[in-house]
Amino acid sequence: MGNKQVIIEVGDGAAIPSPRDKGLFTAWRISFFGTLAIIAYLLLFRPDPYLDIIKFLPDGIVVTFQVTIASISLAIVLGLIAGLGRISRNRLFNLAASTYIEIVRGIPLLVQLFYIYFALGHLIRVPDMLAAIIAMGFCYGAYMGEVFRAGIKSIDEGQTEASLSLGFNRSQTMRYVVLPQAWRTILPPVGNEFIALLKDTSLVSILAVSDILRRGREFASESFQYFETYTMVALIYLLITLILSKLLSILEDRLSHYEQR
Amino acid sequence: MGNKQVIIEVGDGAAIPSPRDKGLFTAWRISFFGTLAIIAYLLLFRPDPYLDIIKFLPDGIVVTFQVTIASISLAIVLGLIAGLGRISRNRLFNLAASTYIEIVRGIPLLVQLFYIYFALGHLIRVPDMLAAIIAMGFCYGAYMGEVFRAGIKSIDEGQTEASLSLGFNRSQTMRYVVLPQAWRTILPPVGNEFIALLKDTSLVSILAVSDILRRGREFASESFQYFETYTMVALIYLLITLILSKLLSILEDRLSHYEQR
Amino acid sequence: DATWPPMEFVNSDKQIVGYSIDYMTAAAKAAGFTPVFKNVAWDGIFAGLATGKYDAVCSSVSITEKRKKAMDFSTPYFKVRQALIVAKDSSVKSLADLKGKKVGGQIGTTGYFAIKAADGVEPKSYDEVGLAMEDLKVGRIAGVVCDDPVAANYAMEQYKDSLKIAATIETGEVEYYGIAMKKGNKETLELVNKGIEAVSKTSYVQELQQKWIGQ
Amino acid sequence: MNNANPIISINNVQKYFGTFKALDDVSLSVDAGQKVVVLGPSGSGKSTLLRTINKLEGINSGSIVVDGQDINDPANDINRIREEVGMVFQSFNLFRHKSVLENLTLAPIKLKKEPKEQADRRCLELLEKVGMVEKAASYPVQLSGGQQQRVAIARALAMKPKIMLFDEPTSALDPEMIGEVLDVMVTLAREGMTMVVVTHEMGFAREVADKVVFMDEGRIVEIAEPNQFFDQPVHKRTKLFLEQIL
Amino acid sequence: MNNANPIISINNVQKYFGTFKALDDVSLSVDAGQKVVVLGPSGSGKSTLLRTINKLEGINSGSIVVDGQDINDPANDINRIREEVGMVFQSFNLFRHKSVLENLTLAPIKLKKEPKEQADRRCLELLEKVGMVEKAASYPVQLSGGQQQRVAIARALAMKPKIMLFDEPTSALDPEMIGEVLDVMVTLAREGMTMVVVTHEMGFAREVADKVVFMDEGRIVEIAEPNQFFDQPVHKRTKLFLEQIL
Ligand SMILES: Nc1ncnc2c1ncn2[C@@H]1O[C@H](COP(=O)(O)OP(=O)(O)OP(=O)(O)O)[C@@H](O)[C@H]1O
Ligand SMILES: Nc1ncnc2c1ncn2[C@@H]1O[C@H](COP(=O)(O)OP(=O)(O)OP(=O)(O)O)[C@@H](O)[C@H]1O
Ligand SMILES: [Mg+2]
Ligand SMILES: [Mg+2]
Repeated sequence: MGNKQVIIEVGDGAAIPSPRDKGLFTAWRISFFGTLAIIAYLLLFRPDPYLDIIKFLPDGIVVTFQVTIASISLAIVLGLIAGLGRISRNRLFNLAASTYIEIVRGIPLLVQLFYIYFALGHLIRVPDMLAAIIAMGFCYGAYMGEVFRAGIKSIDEGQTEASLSLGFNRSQTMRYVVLPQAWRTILPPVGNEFIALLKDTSLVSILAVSDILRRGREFASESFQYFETYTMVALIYLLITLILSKLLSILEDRLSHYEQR
Repeated sequence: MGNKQVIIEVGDGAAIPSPRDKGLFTAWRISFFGTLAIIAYLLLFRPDPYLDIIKFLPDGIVVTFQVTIASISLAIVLGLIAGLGRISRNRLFNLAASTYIEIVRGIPLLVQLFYIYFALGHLIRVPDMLAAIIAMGFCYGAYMGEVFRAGIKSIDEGQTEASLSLGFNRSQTMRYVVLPQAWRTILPPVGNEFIALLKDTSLVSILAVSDILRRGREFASESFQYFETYTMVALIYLLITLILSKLLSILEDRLSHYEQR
Repeated sequence: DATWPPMEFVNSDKQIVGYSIDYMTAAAKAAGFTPVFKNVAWDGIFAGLATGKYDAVCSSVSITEKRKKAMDFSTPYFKVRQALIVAKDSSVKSLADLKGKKVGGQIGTTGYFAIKAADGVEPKSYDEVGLAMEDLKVGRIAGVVCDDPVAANYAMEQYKDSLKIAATIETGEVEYYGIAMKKGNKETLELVNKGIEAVSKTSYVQELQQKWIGQ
Repeated sequence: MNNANPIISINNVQKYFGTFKALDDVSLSVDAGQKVVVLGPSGSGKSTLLRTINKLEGINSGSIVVDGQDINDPANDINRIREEVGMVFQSFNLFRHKSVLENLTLAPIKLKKEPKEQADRRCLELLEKVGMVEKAASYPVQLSGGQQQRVAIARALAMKPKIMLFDEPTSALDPEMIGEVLDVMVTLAREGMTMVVVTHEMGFAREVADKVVFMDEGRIVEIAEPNQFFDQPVHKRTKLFLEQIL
Repeated sequence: MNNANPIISINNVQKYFGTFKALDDVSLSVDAGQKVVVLGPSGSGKSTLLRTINKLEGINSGSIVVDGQDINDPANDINRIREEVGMVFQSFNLFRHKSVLENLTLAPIKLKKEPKEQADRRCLELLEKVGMVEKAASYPVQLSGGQQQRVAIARALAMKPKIMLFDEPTSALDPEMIGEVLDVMVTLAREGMTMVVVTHEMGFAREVADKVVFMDEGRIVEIAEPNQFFDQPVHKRTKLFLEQIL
């Protein structure tokens, strides 16, 4: 009996409820309806201060989504480049991509945020939010690079060989054969990274970008209702990530049906 | 040709250099020796302000490690319980564990830190560092739970059946047969989580715990040398995580040799 | 950094308001420019100034020798002292009574520097003064040092049941708030100084005192 | 059949996997010392039947009494019953993190509180018996399939069971290793162990079995002595099976 | 051998994988229209030889000239040469994200800039030829192995290659599907296509091959006409192989 090699890696995204889990009391349902119920209770029976708090937050939610979507777009572009670099036969490109990933993953996101935010300020004058987006995108690009690499690697070598033997060159092969197949494998972890990034955008609150958390902190610093404010902030985040993770799991389910055609 | 299901999950730890990568210019070496060289250069040729900065940081490094080690210990205990819960046949225990994981993973770590830190303060009086440790441990316990679950699941069902058929009950089976085998699978991702947690301890700086980042921020806020300070802080983190990830990869290599006996 | 009530903070309509804001607005009117207020985290507020993210910092910045080296200041517009806040039931009378205890302040403020300067007190820096007050209230720290109007706001209003001002701290010199500008930014400096000069001569200062500080 | 004092008595057992009926009204009794060989096509329920005997699978109706105890009665401690019933799996299932000797001694030491020295001594004798004593300090990965299976048999014997269940013990082995495992099983049979064996080794069945049980689609189709079973099978399904396999 | 104007000419090729010599001084020439069948035990280098012909594997020394062009000369565009050389794999390798028809038309449309309608029409004819026209809109996962392989052959033909390489095209198929694929290959051979085929189908070799190449341990041991090869093999190694396989 040979030695089995098992590799566990745990994603940073919200736990993705299995769509096959048909039980009435799934953890997702408990969490989701529990969250909804608590929010409803607080708003109905303790409108002061919770109604004030929740009125304070909406534009923070918008900012959070703006930063998330812009950052993930940048991260996907950088990630594709880094991922292609990591599997490239060009030694220099490969090393550059690997080093980028190694360095970015070796430094705490918060430190990188501070660094890019302030260092970037020395070089060019960019608005705060753009600086935050560049910083987040730069960091997540490295993680995304690993996702792309794994996705591309998951496509059977035979596909590449068949494509090459028809006369496609390597980049045409990547474009017409490998990437179109890889995206199905890549989509779920990209979705996970999206959720993880959404959560990590809470860090930009430290750079005074008015996201959900910043809004909450502003409210708390004026009203001194730290406990109540953070309760609401946590519930809002939880609600958003639960909804997103559900959407993601539905999407994955669709995809796997599509595969099984 | 059945449909192949490929799952990609990307860990949050630092990129682990492959021990099999024997080339002279690996990304790890470039990053590591590059980091060392830059630190040396800055200290030797620009002692003002870098020497002052680095003198300011050591007790922050100690705090970072203290928080990391204490948090990971707590996280391992919670993770073991959560992981066992997730595979338990006891429906209640299972749901409780799943819900804990779902909720913790759905809320940004920073928000949880704020929440646990301040909410806990309302209930019991615990020192700040302990509060930070509890918060970090509580959050990472959820991630660790998934690691334990995957590790336990990776052990062949036949091992359990053999153990049961000898007369061991389920918990003896877990203790004598499954867990001793699972730890080898679990160790690498736990190592990864350790590195990820070390990086995430930078968040506790926001709770006014004097870790590396906090020390750096204090220095910068007095000297106004933001750029220089964050450069040094980033380099120190990078150095630490690079060393840790190297140690981890050596450990993994040992383990796999051990497996192949 | 609008977390410094009553000087500057975000009200429930998400507006940045406070004494400094009103003062600056009036000064700007007098000098003929329109200020745009931007909320920036204190920790890094001077970095943003240095890199030109904004032209001036109007955020209860005390004028200190060290800061003067890094940036230019307008004429002072407000006189402050540092106040020590402690729990209501505490018998502490001065910072010296807090030897061996933790005392908190906002990172990079003169209050925090005062704590660091005090003998035998363990300084603890917070991102926002409000967080320090919270920790004081739950007993994680023994005192907080900050500007006296802010201290008054907390001890008299928000936490009047649990906190009190124990003492004002003599830091040796009188402390004044000034508007900070990037070094060498003469144009803005003159403009701001012109405005402050104009306002300081009017009774509007008393009005503001009444409106925001109540004394 | 002599049902005077059976050590295993299976009565009208039904077993479902979801809606799929894996065992359909199965009854069988085995006397102490008897050797029963279970035959049947793939998916006929042989493994399932064997696994219900030590409750690795529960049942939906009927009863199974082992050594006088109804194993599905919650009042009876299933773990103590399992100590009486050794089981050998197709895939060996040796504990990968333990040496060969430790594989044998683990259960006696932990469950029967047998002193370590005594357990070691006794288990070395068992290893001697299956011809594996030189490999006592080896780890499972270092052994061939045949060697692993012999250790697995010894491990089950270390708990001094009254009954041994074998689920296709030689199916995962290369042909040259099947003999060494069957030899051990024949020896064990000679010593009077009660054995229920699922196997495709017809030679073993003929040589060792007291009775042969033929299953198909979850039912027991035919129970007979080996000579009769192989030479004058009664049922059509049995004949078909024997034609295919021989 | 007639080497007057070979379309493939392999000269003294050496190929290493690390320190392992996979091809050892291999020389072979194939004339236009010839059908060459390559035989040999597992690991003898048959696939490697085939793959060097369209440079899916590079070589360490020697030369390979295909249709007048040295394929290892950087001055020659390997992608244009590959268009001339169709390849069929053991594992089919159809593009999983494309329908059957799209599998065929992708390369002509993208590489030869053939108008889509024309490509569709032409490729439907090819599908007709391999008996797969009703499945034009299906996806590879919906097809049996034999059907996939017939599509794979049609896909290679869609580029109008001068040479077709087959690497064990029937080895991954269930027995009942082997025939349908071999039929297509025989038809293709009848039409005069130049073919190099690695296969274990001796019937096909006898029926279709102009010459049979026997390889062992990276070397070409014997080249002969099929009748002579099968009935009067010269080399000891060849005889041994034929004994084992027939
Ligand atoms: N855990 C399970 N869940 C669902 N179905 C099962 C399970 N175990 C067995 N089955 C089904 O029950 C039937 C009987 O299985 P069993 O393993 O007992 O057959 P068997 O006679 O041992 O076959 P084989 O010779 O292949 O081992 C099969 O159809 C099988 O698919
Ligand atoms: N990519 C590779 N790296 C290293 N060794 C290889 C590689 N490809 C093939 N080999 C080795 O080269 C030798 C020849 O392999 P090849 O696939 O050409 O054999 P074959 O004759 O096609 O065998 P089979 O009938 O099993 O397909 C084998 O020993 C094989 O292990
Ligand atoms: Mg079975
Ligand atoms: Mg081959």
